[in-house]
Amino acid sequence: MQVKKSWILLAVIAAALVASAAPAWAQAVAPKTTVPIDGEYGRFFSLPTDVSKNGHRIDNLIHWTHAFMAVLFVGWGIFFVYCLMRFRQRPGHQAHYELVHAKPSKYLEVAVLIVEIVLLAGFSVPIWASVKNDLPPADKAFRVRVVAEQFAWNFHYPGPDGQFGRTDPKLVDTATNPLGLDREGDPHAKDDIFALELHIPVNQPVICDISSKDVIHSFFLPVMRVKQDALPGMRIPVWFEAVQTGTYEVACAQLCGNNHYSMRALMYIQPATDLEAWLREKGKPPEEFVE
Amino acid sequence: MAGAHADISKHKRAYYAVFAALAVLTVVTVAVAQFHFSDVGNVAVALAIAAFKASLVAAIFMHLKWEKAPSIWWALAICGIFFIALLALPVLTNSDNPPQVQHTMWDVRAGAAPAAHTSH
Amino acid sequence: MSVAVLPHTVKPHPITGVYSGKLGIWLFLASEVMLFGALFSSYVLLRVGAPAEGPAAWPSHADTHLSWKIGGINTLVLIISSVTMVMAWAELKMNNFTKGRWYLAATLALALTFIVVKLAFEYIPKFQHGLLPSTNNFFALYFTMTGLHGLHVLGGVIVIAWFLLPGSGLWHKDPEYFTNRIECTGLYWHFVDLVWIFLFPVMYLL
Amino acid sequence: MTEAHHHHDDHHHHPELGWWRKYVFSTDHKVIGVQYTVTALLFLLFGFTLVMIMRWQLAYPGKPIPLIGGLLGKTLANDGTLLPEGYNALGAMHGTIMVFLGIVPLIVGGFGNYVMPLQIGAPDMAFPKLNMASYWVYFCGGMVMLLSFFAPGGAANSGWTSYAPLSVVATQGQTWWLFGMVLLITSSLLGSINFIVTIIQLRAKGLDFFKLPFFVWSQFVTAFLLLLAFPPLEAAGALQLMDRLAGTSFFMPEGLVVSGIVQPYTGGGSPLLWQHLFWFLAHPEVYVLILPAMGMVAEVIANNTRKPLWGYRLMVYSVIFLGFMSFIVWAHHMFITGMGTRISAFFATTTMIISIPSVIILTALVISLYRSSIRYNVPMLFALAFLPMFAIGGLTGLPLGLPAADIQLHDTYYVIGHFHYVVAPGTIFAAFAGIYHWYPKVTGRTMNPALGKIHFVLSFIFINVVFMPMFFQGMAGVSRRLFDQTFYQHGLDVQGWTQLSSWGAWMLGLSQVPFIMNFFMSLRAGRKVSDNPWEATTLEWAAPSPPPHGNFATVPVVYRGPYEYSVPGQKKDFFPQHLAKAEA
Amino acid sequence: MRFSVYSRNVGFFGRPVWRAIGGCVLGLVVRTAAAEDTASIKGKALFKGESAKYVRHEVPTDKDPNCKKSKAKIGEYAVILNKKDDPITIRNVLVSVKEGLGDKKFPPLTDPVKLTQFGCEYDPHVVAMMSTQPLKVFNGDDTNHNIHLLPAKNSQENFSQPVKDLEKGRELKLVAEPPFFVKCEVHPWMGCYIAVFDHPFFAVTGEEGTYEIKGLPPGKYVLEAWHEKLGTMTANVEVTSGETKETDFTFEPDKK
Repeated sequence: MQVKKSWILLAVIAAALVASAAPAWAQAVAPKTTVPIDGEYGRFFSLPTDVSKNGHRIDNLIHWTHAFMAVLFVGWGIFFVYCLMRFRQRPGHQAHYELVHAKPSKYLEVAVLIVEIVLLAGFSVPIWASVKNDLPPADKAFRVRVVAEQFAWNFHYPGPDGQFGRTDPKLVDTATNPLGLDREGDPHAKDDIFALELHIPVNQPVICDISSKDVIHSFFLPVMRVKQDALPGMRIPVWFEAVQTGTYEVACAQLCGNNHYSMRALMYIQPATDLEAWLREKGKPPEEFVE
Repeated sequence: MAGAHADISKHKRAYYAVFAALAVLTVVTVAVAQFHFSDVGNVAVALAIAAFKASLVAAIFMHLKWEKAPSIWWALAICGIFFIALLALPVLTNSDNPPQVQHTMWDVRAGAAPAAHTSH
Repeated sequence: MSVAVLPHTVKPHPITGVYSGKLGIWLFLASEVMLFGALFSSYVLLRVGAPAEGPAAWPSHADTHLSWKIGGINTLVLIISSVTMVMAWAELKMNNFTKGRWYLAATLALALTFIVVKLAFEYIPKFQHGLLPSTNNFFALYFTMTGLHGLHVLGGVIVIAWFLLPGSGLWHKDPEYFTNRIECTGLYWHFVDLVWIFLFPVMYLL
Repeated sequence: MTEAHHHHDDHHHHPELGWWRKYVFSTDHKVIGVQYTVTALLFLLFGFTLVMIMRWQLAYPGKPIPLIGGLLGKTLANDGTLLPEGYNALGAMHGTIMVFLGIVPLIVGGFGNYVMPLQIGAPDMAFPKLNMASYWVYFCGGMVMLLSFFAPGGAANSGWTSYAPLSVVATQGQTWWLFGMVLLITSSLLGSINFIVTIIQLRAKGLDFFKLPFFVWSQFVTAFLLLLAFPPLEAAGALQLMDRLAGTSFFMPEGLVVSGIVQPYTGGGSPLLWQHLFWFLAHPEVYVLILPAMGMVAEVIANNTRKPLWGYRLMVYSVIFLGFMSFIVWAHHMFITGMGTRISAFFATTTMIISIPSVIILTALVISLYRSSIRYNVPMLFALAFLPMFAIGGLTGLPLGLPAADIQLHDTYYVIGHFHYVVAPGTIFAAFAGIYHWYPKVTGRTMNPALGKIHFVLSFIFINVVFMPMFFQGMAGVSRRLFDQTFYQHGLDVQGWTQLSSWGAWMLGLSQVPFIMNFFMSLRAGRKVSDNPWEATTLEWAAPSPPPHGNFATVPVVYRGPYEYSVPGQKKDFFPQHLAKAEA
Repeated sequence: MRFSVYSRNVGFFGRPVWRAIGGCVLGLVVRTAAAEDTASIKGKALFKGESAKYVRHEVPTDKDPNCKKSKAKIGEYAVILNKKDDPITIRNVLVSVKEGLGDKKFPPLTDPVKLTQFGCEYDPHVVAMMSTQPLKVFNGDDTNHNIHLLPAKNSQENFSQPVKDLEKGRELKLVAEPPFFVKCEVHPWMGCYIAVFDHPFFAVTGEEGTYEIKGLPPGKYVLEAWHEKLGTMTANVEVTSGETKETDFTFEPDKK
C-alpha cells in the first residue's frame, strides 16, 4: 500500500511542475515581421497550408505513414500495458519457463514489411521520380535562378529576353551585383532582373535552379512541399506549381553559419498580370536616389 | 600454423619467390603504363597487377595462405564488403544525378580571364 | 591474484587458433583498410568529378612531375624490406636470434631509406618548385595519401627500432612471446607495403 | 573515484600497486570502466547544461539568460544574452559531447568495460594496457573539446555534422574540434579492438557464442561498427584539416565567393564527399548508440521478468543484421542533396529493411513480458520505459526514411524529435537501467529505490514534455538549428510548443537531482547486499561484489544459456550459468 | 529621423570640450607643442568630370521588411556627389596625414567611436579612428545584424547583434590599418569602411564635402585623400605655427 501512496505523491509533484510551466507556455511572442504572412501553420501535429498542385501527394504519404505508425504503436501498446498489468509479480503468480509460439509476431513483422514496401514502392518512389524527373517543358515554365549566400536568397530572373545572363565570380559585389552578372560583357545580362524576394506566377509551373555561392544552404518552401539543398558548385533544378496567391516564406533549412536563422526571404505568389507588372517595374533602370 | 623448422625453411623459399614476382611485376606495371590502351584499360591493367601483387603479399608474407583462424577470415570478409561499399556507393550516388543538374554555378570560371563577347 | 593472468597472450587459443595479439593486429589492419579505403574513395570521387578544364582540372602526367623511377625504386625498397621482415620472423621462429636481429636491422635501414628518398627526392623538390597540396586536388591527394602512408612507415620504424634495441630483452625472457610480437610487427609492416603497392600505380602511373 | 571506498578488503593483498596505478593509471577493466562511467556522466551533465542554455534562447529569444548568463563570456553571449554564434557553438558542442563524449563512452567504455569481461568470465580485457590508453586518449580528446570553448571565436560552430564548406571557412574552434575528434576516434579504435579480441579469446570454458548474454552480443557488434566505421571519419577529418590548414580543396568547389570575396581555393572538390565520409561513420554510430542500450534493456528485462528472453537467437541474428545493414543506409541523410531516383530508391530500400530487425528485437522484448512475473524495481521501470520510447523514436524514423516524405520533414524539428527519442528516453533510460542494475556489483550496495522511483517518474514525464512538442514543430515546418524560430511565421505560430519544450528540459534537469544524490549517497549509505542481489543468472553475479582484480576466485565454467529463469522443477526461480547442478 | 552622420565622426576633434582637454594634455605631456602652437589644414574634396554618370541608385532591400520600417529607401554607396555645390564636392573622402609626423608626439584619443547599424545602413559610412580609441558597434533596428570586418591586419571580427541595442553596444579594439571593408552578413547591401590610424590627424568629408584637420604640429606633411571607388591622391603641405592652410583634392575619375 505504501508504494501506491508514494506514486500518487509523485504524480502530484509532476502535475505541479507541469502546471508551473503552463503560464510560460501561454506567453505570447511578438511577431518579428512587419509583412503579414498568409497560411495556417500547424499548432498541433499538422502540416502547414499547402498551396501547391502536387504537395498533397507528399501530405498523403506523410498522413498514411503516420496512420500506420499509430496503428502499430497503439496495438503494440495495448499488448504491452496488458502484460504490465496482468503479469506483475505477486504472491501465487509464477513466470512460465516455456516460450510461447508467437505466430502473431511473425505475421506482424511480415505485415510491417509489406506496408513499408507499399509505402516505399507505391507512394514514395513515384512521387520522388516525378519531383526529380518530370520537369515541366521549358516553354511552359516560369524559370528563376536562386543563388544562396550567407545569409540571403538572391533571385535571378532572365528578363524580357528569357535568357539568363553570364555570371562571373570576379564581378560579385555584395551590395550592387551579388549575382556577379556580366552586364557589360553579355547582352543577355543587360535585362536580367535581380531581387531579394521571390515572385512567382500562380497556376503555372515554376522551375527554380538552386545554387550557392559559399556554403551549403537549403531552399525550403514549407507551403509548397519543396526542399532542396543549395550546394556550391552545382545548379540543381526543382519545380512546383502554386494554386493560390498570397505572401509566404522561403526558409533556409540547412545550418549555414551564424545567421542561418535570419536567412528568410518572402515569396509572393501572384496572378500573371501582377507578376509581369512587378517584373516590368523591376526591369526599369534604377532611379536616381534622392535623400 | 605449423611451427616446425622444416615448414619455416619451405616458407623461406616461398618468400624469395614472392620477392622475385613482386619485383618483376613492378617492372611490368611501369612498362605497361607506357602504352596507352584506353582510359579504362590502363586503369584496369594497373589495378589488376596491383591487386595481384597485394594478394601475393597478403597470402605469403602475411601468411594468409596458412591462416586457419576463422575469426581473422570473418573480420577480413566483413571489412572487404564494407570497403567495397565505401568505394562504390559515394561515386554511384554522385553519378546518379537527376536530369538538368549542372556541375557549375558560374558561367565563367573563377580562374579564367574575363571573357570577351560570346553569343549564347 | 594481484595481477590478472590473461590466457592466450602467447600460446594460440585452442579453438580460435590464434593468440590474442595476432587477432588484435588483424582487426587493426581491418580498420586501416577502411581508413585508406576512405582516401581511395575520395580519390575516385574527386577524379571522376574533376572539371574538364580550368585550374581545378585533373593534371596530366607531364604536369604532375612525379617520377616513376623514384617511385619504382621506393617500391622495390619496400618490397625488399617486407622480405627482410618476414625473414626476421622466420629466423626467430627457428631460434636464430642473431640472424633474426640482423634481418630486423636491415628492415629498419630500408624503412629509413624509403623515408629519406621520399623526402629528399620528392617532397622537398616539389615544395621548392611550388607544387603544394593547395596546387590542385591531385597534389592534395598525393601529399595526403603518401603523407599518411609515410606516417605509417614512421610508426613502423619506431616499433622496429624498439624491438631491435630496448624491446629485444623480451627474447631472453620469453622467446615465443618475442617472436609473436615480431610477427605482429611484420603483419603491420606488410600492410604498409601493401598500401604502397596500390599507391604507386595510382599516383605515379595512372 | 567511486572505487576508492570499496576496495578496503583487498588493499593488503597487493601492496605493490600504488594509489596512482590502482585508481588513476590502472589497467584493471573495472577501474577503467568506472573512470569511463564517471567521466561520461559528467560530460552528459555538461552537454545537457549546454542545451538548457540554448533552450532559454529558443523559448525567450533575445532575453538575457538568468543565473548563468554572465558566465558565458564575450564570444558566445552579449551581456548574458546568447548570440547566434554562441547558440551554434553550444549546439555543435552539445551534439558532439552527447554522442562522442557522453553516451558512447558511457555505454561502451563504461558498461562494456565493466560488465562485458565479467559476463564472459574473463579475468580482464585482452589488452589491459591498451584499455588504459583508450581511456586516457578519450580523456585528452574530451579536454581538447572543452578547451576549444576558449579558442578565438569560440568552440566549433558548424554543427556536430561539420558540413563542409561551412566548417572549412569556420573559426578556429573547428580545428580544435577536428583534433579532438581524431583523439576520440583513436580511443574508440583501441577500445573496439580490445572488445572484439576479448569476446573471441577470453570467454569462459563452455560459454559458446549462443550462450553469451545479449549484452555481450550487442557489445560485440558495436565494437565491429566502431572498428570499421570510424576510420573513414578519421580520413575525412584529415582531409578537412588539410582544407583548413594547407588550403587544399577536397570539399571546396571552384568559384566560392564568401562575404563577397572570391576564395583562394583551386576548387574541384566536392562538398558531398564530406557528407559521404561523415555519414559512413555517423549512421553506424547511431547503432553504436542504440545496440548496447538494447543489450542492457534485455539483461534487465530477462532478470526482472524471471523468464528466459523470447527469441534469443532471433534477437542475436537481428542485432548482427542491424550492424551489417547500418553500413549501407547512410545516404538517407542526404536525400535532399539532389539525389537521383535510382540511388535514393536503393538507400530507401535498405532503410526500410533495417527497420525490420529493430521491430523484431522490440517485439521479442515485449513478448518476453507475456506470461512472465514482472518485478517492478527501478532498473526494470527504466527498461520498460525504454520500450515505448524507443518505439516512438523508431517509428518516427519511418517517414524520414521515405524520400518523398523526407522532402517536407528533412532538417526540421521532426528529425530532432525522432533521434532524441531514440537516444534520450531510449539509450539514456537504458543507461539509467544499467546504472541501477549493476550498481550493487560495482559497490556492493544498492541505490535507494524510493529516490530511484522519483527519478524515474519525473524523468519519464518531462522527457516526453521535452521531445513530444518537437514533432509538432517539425510538422509545422520549423527548421532545426534556428537561433530564433520566431523569425518565421511558421515558427512563431508554434512558439508555445517551444516554450513548453524548454520548460520540460529545465524540469528534466531538476529531475536528475534525486539521481545525483542517490548516486553519491548510496556509496556510503546504500543498503549492503549479497553478490547476487537480483537473483540473476549471468556470470558477473558469480563474482564477488565488488569483484577483486582478476575478477573470479575460481575460473567459472559455463553449463547453460544466459537466461535460465523459472526452470520447471527447480527450487529457486533462477539457474545461474556457472552452476553444474541446481542447488538442492 | 536620420542620424547626423558625418558631423559625428569629423567633428569630435573640433569639439570645445575635447579641445580643452586635448590642450591640457598636450601642454602637460608634450611641452614643445602647446595648443596655440599648432596648425590646421582644411579643404574640400572636389569632383571634375561627367557628374551625370555618377548616379546613386536605390538598392533592393526587399529581403528584410523590418528595414523598410525605418526608412523608405536606401541608396547604394558608390560615389556620392554633392551635385548642388559648385564646384561639385565628394562625400566620404577620407583625408589623413600620411607622412611627416616622424617621431612627433601627440595626445592619444580615447573617446569611443560609434558605428551604428540603423535603418539597415551603417552610420557613418567611413569610420576613421585612432588605434587608442575603442570602436562601439550598435544596432538600432528591430532586426538582426551581423557585422563582418574584412581587414588584413586586424582580426576578422564577425559577430551578430540580434537585439536592438543603442546603449551598450559591442566594443572592439583595433590596430592601425588602412581603410578596410566591413559588411553585414544579413543585409548584403550594407557596407562601410573603417580606417585606423596611429595619430589623430584625419577627417572625412561629409555633406559639404569639406574636411578639417586640426592640432597639427608645424612641419612638412604628405596628406592623403582616399575614396573607396575613386582611389587615392596625395598632396604635400607645409604648415607653420598657428596657420590654417587650405588644400583641396580634385578627383578626376574620367581622365585616364
